[in-house]
Amino acid sequence: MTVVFEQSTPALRGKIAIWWVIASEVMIFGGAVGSYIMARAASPGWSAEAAHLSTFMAAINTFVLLTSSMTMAMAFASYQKGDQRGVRRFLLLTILLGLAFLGIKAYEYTSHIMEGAVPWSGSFWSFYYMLTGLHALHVLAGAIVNFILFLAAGRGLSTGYRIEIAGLYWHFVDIVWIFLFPLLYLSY
Amino acid sequence: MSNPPRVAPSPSSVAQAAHGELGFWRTYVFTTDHKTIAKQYLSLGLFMAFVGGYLAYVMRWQLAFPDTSIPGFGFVGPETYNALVTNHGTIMVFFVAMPILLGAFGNFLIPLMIGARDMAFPRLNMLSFWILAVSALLILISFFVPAGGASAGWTGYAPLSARAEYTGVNWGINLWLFAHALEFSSFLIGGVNFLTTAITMRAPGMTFSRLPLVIWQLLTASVIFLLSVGPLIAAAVMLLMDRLLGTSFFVPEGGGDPLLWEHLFWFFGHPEVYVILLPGLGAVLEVLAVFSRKPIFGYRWIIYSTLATGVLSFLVWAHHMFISGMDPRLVMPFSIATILISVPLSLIIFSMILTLWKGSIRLATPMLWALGFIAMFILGGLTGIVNGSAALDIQIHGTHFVVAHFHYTLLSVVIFGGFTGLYFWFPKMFGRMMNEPLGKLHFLLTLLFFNLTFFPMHAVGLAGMPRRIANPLQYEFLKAVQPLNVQITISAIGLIIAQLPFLINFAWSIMAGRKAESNPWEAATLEWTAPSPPPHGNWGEAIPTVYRGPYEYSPPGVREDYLPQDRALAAGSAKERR
Amino acid sequence: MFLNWLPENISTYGGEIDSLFRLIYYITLAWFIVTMGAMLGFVLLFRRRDGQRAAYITGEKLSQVAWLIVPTVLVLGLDLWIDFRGGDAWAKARLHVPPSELQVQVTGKQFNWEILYPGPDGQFGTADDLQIDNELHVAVNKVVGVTLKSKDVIHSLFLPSLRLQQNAVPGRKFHVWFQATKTGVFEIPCAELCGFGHSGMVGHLTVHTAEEYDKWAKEQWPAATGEAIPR
Amino acid sequence: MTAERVHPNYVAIWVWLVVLMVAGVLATRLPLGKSAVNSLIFAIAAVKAALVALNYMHLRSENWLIYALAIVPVLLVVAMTLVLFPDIVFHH
Repeated sequence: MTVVFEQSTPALRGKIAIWWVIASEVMIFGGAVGSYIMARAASPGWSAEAAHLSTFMAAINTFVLLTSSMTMAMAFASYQKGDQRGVRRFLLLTILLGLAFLGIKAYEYTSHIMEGAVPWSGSFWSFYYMLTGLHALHVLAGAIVNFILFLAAGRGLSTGYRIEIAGLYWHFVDIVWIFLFPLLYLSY
Repeated sequence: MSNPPRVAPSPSSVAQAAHGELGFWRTYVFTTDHKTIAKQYLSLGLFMAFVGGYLAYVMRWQLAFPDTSIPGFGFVGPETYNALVTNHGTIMVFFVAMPILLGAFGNFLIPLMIGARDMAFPRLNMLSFWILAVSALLILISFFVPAGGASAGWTGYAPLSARAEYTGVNWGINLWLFAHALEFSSFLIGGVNFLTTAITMRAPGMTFSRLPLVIWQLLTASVIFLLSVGPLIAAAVMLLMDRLLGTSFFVPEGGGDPLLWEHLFWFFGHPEVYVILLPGLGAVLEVLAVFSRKPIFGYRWIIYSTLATGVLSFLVWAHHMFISGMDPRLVMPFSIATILISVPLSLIIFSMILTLWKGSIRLATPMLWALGFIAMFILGGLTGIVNGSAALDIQIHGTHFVVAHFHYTLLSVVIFGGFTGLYFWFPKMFGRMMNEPLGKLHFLLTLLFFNLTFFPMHAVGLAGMPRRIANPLQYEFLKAVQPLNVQITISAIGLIIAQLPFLINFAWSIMAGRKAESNPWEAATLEWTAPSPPPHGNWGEAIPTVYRGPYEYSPPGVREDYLPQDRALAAGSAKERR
Repeated sequence: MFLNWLPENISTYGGEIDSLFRLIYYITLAWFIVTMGAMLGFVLLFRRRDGQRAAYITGEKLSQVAWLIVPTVLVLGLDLWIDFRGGDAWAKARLHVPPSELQVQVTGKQFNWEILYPGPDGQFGTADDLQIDNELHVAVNKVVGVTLKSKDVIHSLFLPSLRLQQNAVPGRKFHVWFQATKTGVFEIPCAELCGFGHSGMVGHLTVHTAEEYDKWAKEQWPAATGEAIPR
Repeated sequence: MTAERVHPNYVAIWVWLVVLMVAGVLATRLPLGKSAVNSLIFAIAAVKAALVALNYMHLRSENWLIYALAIVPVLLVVAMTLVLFPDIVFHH
């Protein structure tokens, strides 16, 4: 038994807690994605619907989210170096990239809806809106957490280990998108 | 293993303990003290138990004397009956069993038994209780919206639950789904908190192999919950979209699949049974050791069995679906796995019984409840084999036999396991002793009426009476079992009345019971080293250091018949275990 | 004492299910008596007495663990026995479907069983199909193939006397079968909550003798000749 | 506990991620069969996820408990989906 963390630090507690949260989030997204895969495998003809999506937009969004993961990791690295200005700068970048992701997503939603593709227009669209919507809510939550940390850093408070915990969550949301991108946009 | 030195309390906990005066709101309502939060869970659970019990009373009356005016309710139409069935199940499982067994016991016991001053995240702990409270409120409100409460069964099978026109209930089911979402997030946060606390905040010397079994079982229950609820959360989002946006995830006309809901529901629904069961088993194990003054027989084996039960619980969910139209080739593997789950659980039962062997047994109230639990749980487990066998399930699926079975397992865990824990830890929780004669009376009446209520249900079910029908007199072939239905109803009312001695005892003891010492049962685990009731921060200057396993009762070479986990012994005076 | 509560079995594979029930009943009854006997016996034998200490038995030594392992292995053995017997019964009732001699299609809908007979030509979807709500007529000792569908929500076709139950799921089609060995009229409750009319959603199965069945069929399809009774 | 950690080169990882992303998009243009393309793009996604988890989430330097928390739910979800396949996908 190596997991004997008697009288542990708050950093360790936070890290273990967020990993438990991620584990249960994997089950949530796993259930949703599993249902999607099964529904899609059960009935053919979804590729035609999926072709209405813009791979270009989604690729840009993927790029945005991947970059935001890097800036988040760098914010943590700055914290480790004791570079408070770096923490603020990279956190701000991460938040802006997250918002950019949501903006592009909102633009995509609008254009689908203009074309008449709404959540109840068929199984593919139901799953599309459900999966991306669930993910977008997670991005929003992560951006809010990052914003709170940014405000704390702005007032000269130490963001401390919390930045690592927020980062773990942010990277997890990124990983979810890494799978949603091919699942919804690329595969046929 | 070397014993680490005593560790000074962390600054934050000292600061907390020093906050003598927090004011009414911070002390009793928005508190971060794990013990007060445990009491909040307990009160919520007890309150909801009476709501659920009232629903059960109305249902039973309707089944015994169909379409008569029910005292205290009035006439029950078929729509109302469906709402009663649905909410009775939902309330009893999610708002009684989980808050009491996981919420109250987990919050109270985990920090006290591992030697921590509070949970790892006290404010999150408060949040998870208040989310649950809002969720319970939503369920209560859902009865009073137009068209009444949710009426698609506690399992909410789609498409009945997916379109308002099938039930005629619109906001009742929406609120019911929202309540579930909140309930799940509450226990997700709670489970993360439990696990983090137990992994990172154990007292010096408290290794995993010295943890009390109830902690092992609470933790296993939390893991099972965290890993099983996700797919159902996803499914609930989809069902809500089906209802609110008109999508067709589970509606076949739009390309959806009703069986998918059943699978995702039971992928959570079955592990949930073990989420409720394990804490109850744990409380009983603690009590058995204390009142027979013996170590638990085969401590390690119980841990292995608990973990095996946890793993197996993920492999059996489709036994709820043998006749649902699932692939018949999948049926036998699930049936075999289901029956195999009896192996680790019987090992635990054998260990419980062997713990009594050559003990020095004192039949105090908690011990009576523990023994009652073993008896009832054996019965429920054995009828589970009948249900788990796929071929027999063809006949008894969806009948009152199943109802009898899960009341013998789940309700016996809540009643017998819950009262075992409550009577046992009451002195620690409230600092006073409960009245013994009243407790024994409560036990005897409950045992009697519990069996008079649920035992005949097996027979009614074998005769073929389906669950969830509102009026058995509409069926010729059920005329023969109607006298049994009447008997069950009268006994069920008796079971509810049998809780009166408890209510009196509970209220009276909290206010005027005999003051409890810190260790009234002479138990060896850490919670009994704190004062009764423990103050904010649990221990005074320093937290205890642990030197041995939790069940050192009647060890040779010691004058008393127990050796607390935190008592340091001079080298050589008695052997130390592990 | 439970065995008498099962309704009289009138199906060919029902006997298998009933004997499986008896097997499990006796095994579990024996376990219940043994474990409860041990528990109550120990409680009586080892009550607290003054000046007597409990024995310090941790149950960790191999000789002690045997007391846990041996009964558990016994449980495992009995489990497997039940599993194998259960597998046979399941296979007989569900997997090995004999060719049907009579065909019907049962469709559940809120809150009726729509029963569709293929008519003299034995084919569904032809002009001589006949639909009767809630009345299922079959001949004794004939293998009846039932195609089960649902129009709206999940229903469950339950025939307690025939040891037959199967959910009807919208969007899917299931095939079940039975062979009744006795004549009579039996109720068909719906066993899955299906809405406010769930209670009282009940059909009737009439098992005729061969002659009576022919007579019934003639009344339904007067144009058909005697040889073309639905097969 | 966190101070002495030598962290990986975050920018290099990012470059890899972007390259893999472009590769994934281009893979759909390859003249291959449907299942070959699908396997390819999901393999690329898995590599990307592993890169993020191992480097940005520092899974590389974690102990077994965190590893288990990352892996067990994934296995569980995959197993659940596979068990459901006969029922949801292959039924007729």
